[in-house]
Amino acid sequence: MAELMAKTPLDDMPPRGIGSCTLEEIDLGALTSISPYAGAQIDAPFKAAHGMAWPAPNRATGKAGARAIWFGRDVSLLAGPKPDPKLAEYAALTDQSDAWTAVALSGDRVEDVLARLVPLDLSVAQFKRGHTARSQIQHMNASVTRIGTDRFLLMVFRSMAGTLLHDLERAMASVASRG
Amino acid sequence: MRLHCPICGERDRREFYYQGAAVMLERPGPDAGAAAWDDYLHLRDNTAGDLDELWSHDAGCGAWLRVTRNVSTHEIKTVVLAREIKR
Amino acid sequence: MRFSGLKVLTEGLTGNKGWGPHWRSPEPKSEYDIVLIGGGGHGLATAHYLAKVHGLTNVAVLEKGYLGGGNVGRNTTIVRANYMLPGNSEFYSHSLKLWEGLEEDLNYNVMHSQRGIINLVHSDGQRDAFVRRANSMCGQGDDGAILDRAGVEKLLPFLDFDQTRFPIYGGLYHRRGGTARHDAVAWGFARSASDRGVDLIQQCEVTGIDVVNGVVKGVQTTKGPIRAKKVGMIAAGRSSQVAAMAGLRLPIESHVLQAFVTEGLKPCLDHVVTFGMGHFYISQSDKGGLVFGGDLDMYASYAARGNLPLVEHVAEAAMTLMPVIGKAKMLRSWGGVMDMSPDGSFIIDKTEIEGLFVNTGWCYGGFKATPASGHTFAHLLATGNPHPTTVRHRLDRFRTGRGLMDEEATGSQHNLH
Amino acid sequence: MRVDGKGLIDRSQPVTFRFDGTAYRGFAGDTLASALLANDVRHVARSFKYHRPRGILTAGSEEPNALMTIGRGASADPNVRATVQELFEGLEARSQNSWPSLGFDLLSVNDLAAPFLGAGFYYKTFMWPRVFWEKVYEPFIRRAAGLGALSGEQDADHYEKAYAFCDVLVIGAGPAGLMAAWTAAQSGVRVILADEDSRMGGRLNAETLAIDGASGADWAARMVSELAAMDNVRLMPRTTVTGAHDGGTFGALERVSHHSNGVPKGGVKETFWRIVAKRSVLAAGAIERHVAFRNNDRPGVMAASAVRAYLNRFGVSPGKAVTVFANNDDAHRTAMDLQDAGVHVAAVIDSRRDAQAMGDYRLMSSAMVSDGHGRRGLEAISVRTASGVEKIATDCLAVSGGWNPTVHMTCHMNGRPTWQDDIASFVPTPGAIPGMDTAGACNGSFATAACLAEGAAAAMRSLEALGATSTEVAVPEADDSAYKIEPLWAVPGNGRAWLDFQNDVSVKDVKQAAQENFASVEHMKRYTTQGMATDQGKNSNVAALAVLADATGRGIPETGTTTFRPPYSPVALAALGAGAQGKGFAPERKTTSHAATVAAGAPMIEAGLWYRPSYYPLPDETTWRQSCDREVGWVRNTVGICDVSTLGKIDIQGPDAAQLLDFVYTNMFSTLKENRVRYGLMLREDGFVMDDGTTARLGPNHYVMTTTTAAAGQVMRHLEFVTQALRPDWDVRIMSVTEQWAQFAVAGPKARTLLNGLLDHSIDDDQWPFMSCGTVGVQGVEGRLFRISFSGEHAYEIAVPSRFGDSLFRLLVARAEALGGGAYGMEALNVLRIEKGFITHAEIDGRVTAQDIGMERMLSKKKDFIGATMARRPGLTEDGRAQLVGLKPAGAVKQLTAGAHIYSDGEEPMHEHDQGYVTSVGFSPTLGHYVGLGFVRDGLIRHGDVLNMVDHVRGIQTRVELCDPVFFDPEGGRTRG
Repeated sequence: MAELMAKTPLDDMPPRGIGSCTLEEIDLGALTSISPYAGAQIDAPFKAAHGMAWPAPNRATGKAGARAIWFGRDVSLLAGPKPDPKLAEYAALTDQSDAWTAVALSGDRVEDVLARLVPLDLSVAQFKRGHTARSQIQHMNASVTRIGTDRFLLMVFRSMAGTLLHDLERAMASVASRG
Repeated sequence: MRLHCPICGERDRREFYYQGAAVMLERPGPDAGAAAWDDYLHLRDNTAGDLDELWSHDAGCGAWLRVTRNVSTHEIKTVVLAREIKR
Repeated sequence: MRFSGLKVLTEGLTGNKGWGPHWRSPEPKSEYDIVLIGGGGHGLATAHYLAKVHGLTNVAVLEKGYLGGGNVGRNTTIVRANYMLPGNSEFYSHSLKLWEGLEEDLNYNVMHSQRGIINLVHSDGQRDAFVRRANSMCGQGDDGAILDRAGVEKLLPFLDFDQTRFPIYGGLYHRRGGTARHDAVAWGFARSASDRGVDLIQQCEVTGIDVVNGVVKGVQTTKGPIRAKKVGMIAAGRSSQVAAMAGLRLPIESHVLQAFVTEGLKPCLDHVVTFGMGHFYISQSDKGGLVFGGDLDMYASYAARGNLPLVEHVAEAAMTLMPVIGKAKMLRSWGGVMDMSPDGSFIIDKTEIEGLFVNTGWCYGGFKATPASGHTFAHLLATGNPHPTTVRHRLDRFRTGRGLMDEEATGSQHNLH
Repeated sequence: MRVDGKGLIDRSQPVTFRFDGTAYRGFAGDTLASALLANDVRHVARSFKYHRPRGILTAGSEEPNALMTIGRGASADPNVRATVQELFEGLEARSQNSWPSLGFDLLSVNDLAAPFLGAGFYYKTFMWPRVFWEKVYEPFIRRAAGLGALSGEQDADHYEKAYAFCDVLVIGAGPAGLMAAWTAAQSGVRVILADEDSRMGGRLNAETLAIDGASGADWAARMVSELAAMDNVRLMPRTTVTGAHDGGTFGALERVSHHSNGVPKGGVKETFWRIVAKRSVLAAGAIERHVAFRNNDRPGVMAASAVRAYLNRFGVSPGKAVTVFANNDDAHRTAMDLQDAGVHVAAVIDSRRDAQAMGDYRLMSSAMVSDGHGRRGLEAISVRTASGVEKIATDCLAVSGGWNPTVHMTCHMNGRPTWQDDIASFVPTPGAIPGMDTAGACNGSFATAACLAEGAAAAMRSLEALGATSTEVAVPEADDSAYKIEPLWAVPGNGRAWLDFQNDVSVKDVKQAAQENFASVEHMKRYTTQGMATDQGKNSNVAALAVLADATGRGIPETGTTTFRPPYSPVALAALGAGAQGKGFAPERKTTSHAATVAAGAPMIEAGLWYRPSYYPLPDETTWRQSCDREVGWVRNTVGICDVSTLGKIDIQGPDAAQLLDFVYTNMFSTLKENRVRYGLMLREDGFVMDDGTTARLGPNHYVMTTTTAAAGQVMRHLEFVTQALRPDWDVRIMSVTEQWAQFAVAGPKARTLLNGLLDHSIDDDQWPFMSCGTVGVQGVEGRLFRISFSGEHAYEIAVPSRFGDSLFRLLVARAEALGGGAYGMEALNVLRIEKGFITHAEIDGRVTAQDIGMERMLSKKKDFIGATMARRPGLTEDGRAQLVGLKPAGAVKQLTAGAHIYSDGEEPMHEHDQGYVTSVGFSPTLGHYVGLGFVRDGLIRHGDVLNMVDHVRGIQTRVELCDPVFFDPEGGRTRG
């Protein structure tokens, strides 16, 4: 019998370029929300297990392939490796690998594109590489992380992948038209 | 309107959900009596000045907040995490 | 002075010099049988019916600003009787009937226009709920009809039936619903009450309510103390402050509701249309402006002004439902302060203080209630008993749970109604 | 007419355009208004009420008269002010509010009937007979009213919204604004400078004043280019800041492509900005006011400052023999500039006794214009002096009643402006908008030197407040002449002297309002409609206030002010609502089976933001009922597959997880064994039912809760509230996993057969009894299996990570089809659950109690829980409440309808006999008749009663029997078997 076939939220959409910006679906690997229990000191065990710092609020640590992204009040998202099971002693671990649409938006006018959708000051002086925020993209709750000088990681619920694509493409086209 | 979330920083009102007066933090016991429960759920001072109220940073970190805000000027005085109040 | 077309003609021919004041501006007397705190639409209507129905004219209406300066002067002018639940159903039916005779009653053209209201339906579940509501209306003797999509298309062909985010399955059509000229309602009641002998006192703020041994004795005002046998609190937007002067706490939270009007346009919308999924409703005034609004800003406020997220949300609802109005330009926005009650329905009742009565909690539905609110409050003030259409609208219903009328079914959170 | 050697237009770039079908020529840099004036087109519009001919009054966004429709078809844009519309090649403009033509307008008859149509006339008539209001009077009024018309087509242009952030927002780029922006920018803080005009500089572009020896326009251009070169400065021309809101948030409308013919692909017409600024400087200038006199609205009567603007900026003289009427020195510049440009100035009429001529023109002091002559264009004026009335031929009268500071934005947060006697106008009240400083003319300081100095000073205050290092900047040399004014609001005399041009409000109307005791300014405004036109009284409110003050014997400040509300100038709904047209209003949520379901031809319906299939039609089926009946049959007889991923799923972990569940559910969950599922009922704190669902215990401290689709968000927020606000001492963590799992119901007698062979290990009743759950392997993928049923059949819900959802759904459906079943949709799901008496939010609609739905026994008496106390209120527990019942047709008509009401048998189906209502119905193919659920007064003890069901709106009436809500398999053997 046929095995179950995996499908990404945007169905392996090839990268799309509009104007000077490019939008690509990215595979972050396993996603695990890690929510430390009351009084748990997770910093050291997390660092020991995954080789990166437990992120402070509004910050992301690690690099491509293995990141820890602050993801809300008392919760961070481990993206890449599966979590060390020992961390369950310190925190509630929940598999979120399939719950999110993740895209990277890059290009020299990426801030202009996001200014059309995100109610945050994302200028590089205010929102540097390694900064992350829980906020909105248009009407969707979202996670926004700067992962490069002109590159952002954007995440919304998996079921909203189509709307994310629609909203981003529209903003990209509008910025491109301004020349 | 912009609220200063103690976790996320200053954010637009559109990221927040509004619940009402912060009396909702003081849940009476099951036998507190009809008057206490009426006070808790229904009756409000509803003053036109500073009001303690509950907001949730729904589209942000998810924290419930107690906000002290002047309801005539909309000036926000303080914002604290709701969970810090009962601890 | 009786108003008529002939009077307009004769005055026009003689230089319009004969028009007298619409109402007197008396100084307050030291004592009245009844003092009403609040000269808004409901207070003025109460005064009119006290005088007309009950023959009580030793009455004063005390207004801290100008007559009709509260929510009756800042609303979206919709008049309807399309409620579902017992209590509200009877009351709003009663109110609509009063509207239908109001111009003759007041000798004042309030431009009540029964252009029809259509509540759009976007799902099967919503249709079932609207059918239940329409059947309540019919059972009450009012009109209510369910339209299918084609029926809506016939009346409102300019809606976006193909692309809109929440497709239009049909609608609840209330033919006798419509609009009225809001300011004229206040002025018409004021003129009638004043003509019948009620003293309307503007720029007179009540600063205290005198209560002795649980009995009301009168009020303190910026124009001096006034004794009264009965006092009616009918000051929407300031209800809690007024009640606090008598040591009462009300089950009310004050919230801001914004409304908007566009520049004048040639007629393009005959009906009142409401779009539940988007919290949006719209009509076109006789001057040509599109008058529309949405939900509360959702936070407590006495500021009578709102913020952009709600403005944008309302405009977004307009654009998904009827992009045909995209180039209509918003001219003005304003905000009213709403007395939000825990079940979304109003309160007309005695208080625990003898002689002190309360009329509050209209949420954002007070305009259409204006005549019946005045009529039933006058009945209560005059007779001591609730009018048959307001027996459920008790002040203590939240404590007892008896007779709750939660039309929005959102429970005790004030701002969700 | 065009004047040689003047203006900032580009005469090398001629532009052709059309107005009312006639072709004209202008130049790049013209506005539509300046180009029309250059072509001597004076009559451009009709007024709102009396349809009087009107010309261009101003040169700015405050224009009340020259409103036009620009463009054609779906792009036709009504009520555009010709004074701000930049000219472009091929522009098409049409006049409005006239029929059949601008020149000959039938409704101008209204003007003749004016004695009968004064202030508030309609409140006094049109009352008889009553039906005539809707049928006759009102339609006529509506047709006569209104200005432009919408195209009637769906808007095809793109609009957008965006956010911007800065330290200092400077509103207005005249001398004060430029100086403020420049000063602030020197310190390195982030500055946004926004101006509604396409060319920054404000009045400097319209005047001949010098700054540091250079022309004002040149100085402005130099400042703009210097600012443009700075990284920390963002210039936003063509951008009107429309409103000041809480927290330093401003709305601003950028007209991105109104000035060009054709928008680039993907491009936008307008952008509505939300600008967040730590500080702001309002430098919005001032608006010149008119003077009321008889026929002061003739085309050719203009604001004196507008005449200068047309001359100096556009190289146009609006007349060949211009007269000036003023009460202040400033207006005399008009005469001087015109003379310098070689235009004949017929006279300057100044109402002041001590007026001095500033040049070589005829000055008539202590004089007033008392009438304007020439219906469709000014031909002459009457001037009243001490020696009598003199008629002077003129085709353009430039009027100045003084200047009103543009205080509007300082009123947006309930601030009221302050009267300042020496300028006879209102100025901003300091602190009216938190964080805002005001500078220049909007502050009542009209001299250029003062504007520059105040701009710099306001910026310095902003920098100080920001804690930024500031450097003193040199304020350039500029004109510092005094503004000498003696108030003149209305010239005494007979005839109609206009205040609000667009709404046709005259001095008489205001006086009549006062006479009728509409003495409060708000009453006067509402009674006369003064100030309620599209200019919101920018041109006329102060004068109207002065007339009212005079009529009521009060001073102006005592009479009051009116409230200025956002937006400062009108904003298209398409801009405010940008992005929402079509599907953009709310996100679309699609499950993993969406593609396969749509491919199968299933109509999709909205469930909140989600899409779910209504039914899956087969080729030979023509009605939804056929499909629904078949799908129900599949589940009852073989096996059906349904995507249930939209239900909320919440992961709950931690030492206090059980405690939390016991607190939010009415029944116990701490006693639930691992790998078992329990149905739970959740109340709101007011004692009414909030939601229901099943919760599974996956481990000692680990549960997964299921909510209904509708209440998923509400329940999640509720749990966060309980854990953060009420019981922060509990150690429990909550996480939504709705999106992580694709979950499908597999229901029917062959459900287990279907699963065995699909699962890595087969299952049986012993290991997997009813209400069990656990981890399973699904084709090598770790999934979850729950033996629960919403159909009353032997059923499971199987969940896999969402990436496999599409694949698993196709696999399940294929296997079901092989067994004689298949996928089923919401219609069948609904019938199946009604047959079993299972409730949804159609029943638990927010107004019902646990008792009402027969679940009183689920209210644990052993613990406190949310809603426990208020559920015991007498009104929630007393007899007489409507309670859940099953409904069966018992009369000749066999159909039940949802939403119908139930009345006492044998009584009129009217309100007083109302017994209840029907919430859900379906045709049960299993039972061969309609089944329904509903609520009937004391229904729990009335099974067997026969009542009357009436659906007034659908015209259906039938007798119904009340019964137990469980119609099918009441013992539940099929579920467990």
